[in-house]
Amino acid sequence: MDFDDTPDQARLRDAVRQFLVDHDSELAHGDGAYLEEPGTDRVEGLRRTQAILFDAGLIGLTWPKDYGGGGGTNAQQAVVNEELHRARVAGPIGHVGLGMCGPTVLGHGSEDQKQRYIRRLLRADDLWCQLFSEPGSGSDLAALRTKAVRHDDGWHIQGQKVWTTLAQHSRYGILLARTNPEAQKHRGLTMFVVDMESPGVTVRPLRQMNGHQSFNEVFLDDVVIDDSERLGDVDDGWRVALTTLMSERMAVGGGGGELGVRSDALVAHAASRLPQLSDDRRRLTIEALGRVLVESLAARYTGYRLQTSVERGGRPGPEASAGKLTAVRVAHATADLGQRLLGDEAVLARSVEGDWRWATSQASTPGIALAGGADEILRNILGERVLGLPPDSARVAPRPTPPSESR
Amino acid sequence: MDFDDTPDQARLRDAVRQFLVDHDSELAHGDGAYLEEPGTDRVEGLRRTQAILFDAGLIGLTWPKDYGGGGGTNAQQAVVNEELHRARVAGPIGHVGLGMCGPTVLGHGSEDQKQRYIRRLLRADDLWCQLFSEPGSGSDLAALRTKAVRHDDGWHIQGQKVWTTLAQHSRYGILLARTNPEAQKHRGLTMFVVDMESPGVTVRPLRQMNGHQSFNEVFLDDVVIDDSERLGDVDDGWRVALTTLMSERMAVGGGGGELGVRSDALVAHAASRLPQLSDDRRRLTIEALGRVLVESLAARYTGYRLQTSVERGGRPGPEASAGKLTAVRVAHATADLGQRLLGDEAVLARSVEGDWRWATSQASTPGIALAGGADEILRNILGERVLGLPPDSARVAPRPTPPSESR
Amino acid sequence: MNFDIDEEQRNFAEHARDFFSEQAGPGTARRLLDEAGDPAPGPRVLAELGFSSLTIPEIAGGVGAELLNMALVAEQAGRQLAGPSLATAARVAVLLEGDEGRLRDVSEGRTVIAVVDGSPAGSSPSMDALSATHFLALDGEDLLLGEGRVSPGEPIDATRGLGFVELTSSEVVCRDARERWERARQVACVVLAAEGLGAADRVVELGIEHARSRETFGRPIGAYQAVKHRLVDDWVAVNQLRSLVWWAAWAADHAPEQLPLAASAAKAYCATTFETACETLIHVLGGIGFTWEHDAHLYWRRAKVDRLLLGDESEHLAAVALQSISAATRAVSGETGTTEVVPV
Amino acid sequence: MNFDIDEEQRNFAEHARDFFSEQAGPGTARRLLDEAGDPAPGPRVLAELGFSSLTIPEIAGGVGAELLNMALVAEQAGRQLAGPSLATAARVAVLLEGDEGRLRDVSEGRTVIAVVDGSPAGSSPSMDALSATHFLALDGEDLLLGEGRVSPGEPIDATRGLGFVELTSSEVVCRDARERWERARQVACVVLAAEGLGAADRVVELGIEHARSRETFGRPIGAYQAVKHRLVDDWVAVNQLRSLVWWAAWAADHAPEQLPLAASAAKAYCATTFETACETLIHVLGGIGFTWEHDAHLYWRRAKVDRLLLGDESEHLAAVALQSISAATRAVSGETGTTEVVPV
Repeated sequence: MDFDDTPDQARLRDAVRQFLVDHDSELAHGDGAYLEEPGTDRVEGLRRTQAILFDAGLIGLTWPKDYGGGGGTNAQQAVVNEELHRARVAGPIGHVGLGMCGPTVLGHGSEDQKQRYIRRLLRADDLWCQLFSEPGSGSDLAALRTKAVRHDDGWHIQGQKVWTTLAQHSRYGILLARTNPEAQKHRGLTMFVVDMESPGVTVRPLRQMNGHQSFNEVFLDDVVIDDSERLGDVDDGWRVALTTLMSERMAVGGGGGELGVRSDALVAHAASRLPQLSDDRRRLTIEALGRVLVESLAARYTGYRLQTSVERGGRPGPEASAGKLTAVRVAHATADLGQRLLGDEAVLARSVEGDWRWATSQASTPGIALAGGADEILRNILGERVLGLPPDSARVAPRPTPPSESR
Repeated sequence: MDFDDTPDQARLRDAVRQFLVDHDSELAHGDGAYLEEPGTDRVEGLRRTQAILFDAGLIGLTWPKDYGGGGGTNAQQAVVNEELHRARVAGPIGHVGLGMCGPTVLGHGSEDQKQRYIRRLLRADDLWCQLFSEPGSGSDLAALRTKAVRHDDGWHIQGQKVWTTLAQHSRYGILLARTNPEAQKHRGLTMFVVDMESPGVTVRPLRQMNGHQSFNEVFLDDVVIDDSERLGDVDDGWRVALTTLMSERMAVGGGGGELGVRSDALVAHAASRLPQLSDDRRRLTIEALGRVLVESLAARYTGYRLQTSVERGGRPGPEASAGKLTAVRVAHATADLGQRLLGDEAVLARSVEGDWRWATSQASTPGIALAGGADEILRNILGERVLGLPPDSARVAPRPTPPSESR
Repeated sequence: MNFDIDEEQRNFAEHARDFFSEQAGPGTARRLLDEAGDPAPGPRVLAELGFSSLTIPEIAGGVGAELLNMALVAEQAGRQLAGPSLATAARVAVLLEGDEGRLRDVSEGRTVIAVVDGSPAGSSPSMDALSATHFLALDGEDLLLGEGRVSPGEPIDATRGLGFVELTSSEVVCRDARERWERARQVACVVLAAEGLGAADRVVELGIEHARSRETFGRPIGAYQAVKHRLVDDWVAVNQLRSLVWWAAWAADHAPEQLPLAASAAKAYCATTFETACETLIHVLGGIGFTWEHDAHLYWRRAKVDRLLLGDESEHLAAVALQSISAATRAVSGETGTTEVVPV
Repeated sequence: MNFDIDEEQRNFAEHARDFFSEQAGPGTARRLLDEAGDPAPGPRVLAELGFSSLTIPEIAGGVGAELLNMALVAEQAGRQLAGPSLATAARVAVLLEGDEGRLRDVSEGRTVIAVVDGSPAGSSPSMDALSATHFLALDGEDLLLGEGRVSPGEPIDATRGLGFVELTSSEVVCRDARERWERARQVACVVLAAEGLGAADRVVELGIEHARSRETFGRPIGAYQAVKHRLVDDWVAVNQLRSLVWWAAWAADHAPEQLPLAASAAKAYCATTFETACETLIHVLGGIGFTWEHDAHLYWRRAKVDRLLLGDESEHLAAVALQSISAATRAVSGETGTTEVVPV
């Protein structure tokens, strides 16, 4: 066990830290993941930030050199991430591409696709989105109904997706569609890369309860995709999607990363507010703060253990889902405590001093909670795959019990 | 809406209060339901207490006069109960008879059975138990396997019951047994009164985690029951059992009664302990105390509403199950807070001053939680019967999903 | 004991229910987040119909009803996120007790009064300030009435009309008003809890409807225990909240010595019950529950704000604990004779 | 960063696991509730095998291992409700640091030392007091060692050897010992949390086994979300507790400035995790889980006691909060230069 830097890592850390100091004014900053001030649009600034970091070799450090990555180790990326965190650099705008689409293309795409897409994805030259959920299939993803039918000129896509993060800014998306309606539901799906500028693609942003418009409806009306943009084999899309979902699991909370407002921002906020509280309130607040921090530490160090295991060549298994359960709970508690610390002004969306972070985070947490699977889905995965408990739906036929007679 | 006594009720209250003052030294007292000091056997004292109260007309007030009851109103019984509570009189030892067996005999027994049993049951001359649960059927009561086979000399019973409260002190029990193994599981059951002194009945007390022995295993080895001791029709025992379960629901928490240590005992305990705590601890304790009391009040006043509706001729429906969910949670929180208030001595089962109530209640709550249905069963009942949500087990055939492929 | 509302009260609540479903609704709450304006049905309409003067004596132009009736109306108002809050109306009625002239102005809708929390020279965010013409405030022990300058904050729930108030003119309408001020606040807590009750009840109803119809993995989601049991817990809590609200409202008129305990119990229990119900609803709805167009977040916004107004859960939990202890101590020392003040 | 134990540590833990499953177990915990005696495997055996002297330097007859190794053994001891607690051993090793003679007596089993919490003239219930021959206590700033009179209390968990201690003879073994005393307590917290980790892990395992096999309504109960999800939450918590325990144990040797935070985090998180896991187990087991003969209540008893020993959850939550705030404040004022003390 060793948390210290190797000499190489220490050199890297120094270099990164210096770079971030030198370029501080060019970079976007923030107090947490997916945390944007209501009514502002930082997309361009965030793209620029990602490009600067990529050009400096701080994004895609572990990705293959052939496609623009750094060919480095997870340990190096971890050092870089720590420094980005310390410098309060905003999370990458291209998080869907980095966390889900990129790994899927790398894992299942052709050499040509990798050459064309990965480098621009890393640099946020192209943003990517993930066209999975549909109005009728959220948790039960494999029940999706968007159809892909093969014609001479390629696959014709017809259907509708929803809750598609970043779709309105994305150049590409990975699209899961049904290619064989006769097959058992997991067996008739195929994955594609879709150009979001293709004819027939309509993106309609959805306004969310936090006022943001990061989710979209995407209508696909006879969109044509060349067969060369298929990812993986025909009707083998579920296996491809599992790569995406596994990566998503690691990206959203799995590696110990925080969702919502950062805990160090909460500590700083508490430090400034506590002296103004009555003795009674101070004591109650300290207990609440301790509780958030302990759970946050528990998730963080568990993420470190997972990182170590991934670094050793392990793949993030279903147990990575655990991190998200905790991270969402911590994000919720952090926002709640931060807001309550505003005292009388906690009934407003922005304090007199202009602090909007906690109210926004409160209204954003339910959306974060959906990404990568609702709590129930994650608990089922853990219960069935890790703990070995029997499946939830009665795959074992139950003895029939008429409702009127059950106890 | 009116919480005040009518003139008649006020007279009754005065009379009861005076009686309880006059007879205080003859009665057993206690700080809560099912809360007995370990190692002491107060059964005889408790039986005497119940007999004294019965003789004074304070037990069975609402039961039919023909069988020894008072023929009075629920409102009168409520006044009496309030005064018994105020005077810290211990709950009746015959609570299983009063709460479950008696109403079942009244509802389904023959005139002869009612004449023979009810008065002695009310007076605790006979204690009663409820022979329902079996090692293989707890929540799924209707899956029970104890058999009753009809012969010339009566029904021959073969089987085993478990978790039978009071069995070792009981003269009679109501017994649910399978009379038709071919029928659908709820349709082949019959209810009987069994004399616990019959040949073939063996009672083996189980030691519980709280050190008490109030639960028992009961072995029934070719026990013969005369057909005249049947309650209700052959194979109609499930309907009879529903009377018992409904009554149990009302008896255990449904009417707003407390389980575990009484909240007024907690308040008194807190009042004496708070001044010794540091400021920090005092504030945390006050919040915890407030939380217990609010939930306790919520359950109590909901019980009052239920009592009003029962008094108007309504029957306690499935919503009475809600009271138990809350009452168990309150009992748990009460015991926990009471114990923590002991400070350094909270790691012991008895404080230096001899206070054993909280530790005992902590170790008793899991048992109380089982009576009348585990939380999941109660929530299913409420969800399906009151909220109209679909049944839990997949009575609707699910689309099959191979476990290895589900998300 | 008869712990139920009577037939007349039931009919009255039914009428209120019809009125508020026609005249108010979450749609207004949504619109007010984008554009300024009064909540629906607004102060004039509430005055015209006599809802805001329910607890003002007939002699002062009011209805002269008990607080329980006000609570029944407030429950229905809460279901539709109506505003201004009847809690403000009930609070004003207590604060101006005996002042027939001013109460008549209120009853007849000539003045719309809000109550200023915090200092009259620069208040905390105060309910219904945005639609008020006059303000009541406590200055030391004096009750002031006057006009004021109101600056709105950026709202979480725009139907609460929260604003920072600075009194620009005032006169003393009552001296030694502390006890009355406290009682008015307790009464307001009861009515606010009644509004929360109605809102939470509606929220649970929406969740149940969705859980019955929405399917996943071939079954309605309400068949899954994780969904079913959360909805059940919320339903149980709402049902229990109703008991506390009714008790507290009854106590205000018939057992004033129980009011402080009952009001705090209702307000504290409402804070968690309403907020939890909203979080369950949004969770159970999945993606659709996170959209601006769904009503879920409007109830959620109300819950996030109401839980803090007129004292948060911690304040009221402490009040319940300390009042219970002090009643127990008085009972032991024999101060209260044979009647317990606090039924704990 | 490499946040995992190595092969050697894994083997070592495996051996400890075998040893404790043979030499200890819940049966002893049950028996001790009815008759007085030492917990298994008892102080002599732990000394003989070097488990209690793991963190004592070799020069003083100990093993000279890191606290992480002690935590790995403690986890296995916890699984079997072994006693006396290795937390006491680790605490003694810190308190007697540098005192080779006395440490050698401990290493070689000649003396069995417990640590007295509270006043040496009449202590709070102190761990492992019943099997000790000598006692360490803090008197003002002085560290005392001596013999004592022990009165046992009525135990909830009889394996903790809790007793009230009154020192009958003593000598000062260290002056200005406050800092050392605090550090020893933090180290003990880590080891106690490690024991809780092992116990909780076993408890979740028992729950899973039962949920897989016990059927109701025609399905294993583990198929029902109400059961499955509770077990999952407990499993997640145990897994996260392991991370905190390992971090804290590592910090004790390699990043002492992080020890106070890490120790408190581990202890606080353990309190709830272990207790909740036990309550889930008893609940999931139904009637059988309420019986004296089932092991569930023995783990539950341990959890009810351990959560309060060496500071309860509130104490450690406050420590985490206040240390984090003070580190943040120091960081802002630039006191710590480039290295943050507290990784929050």
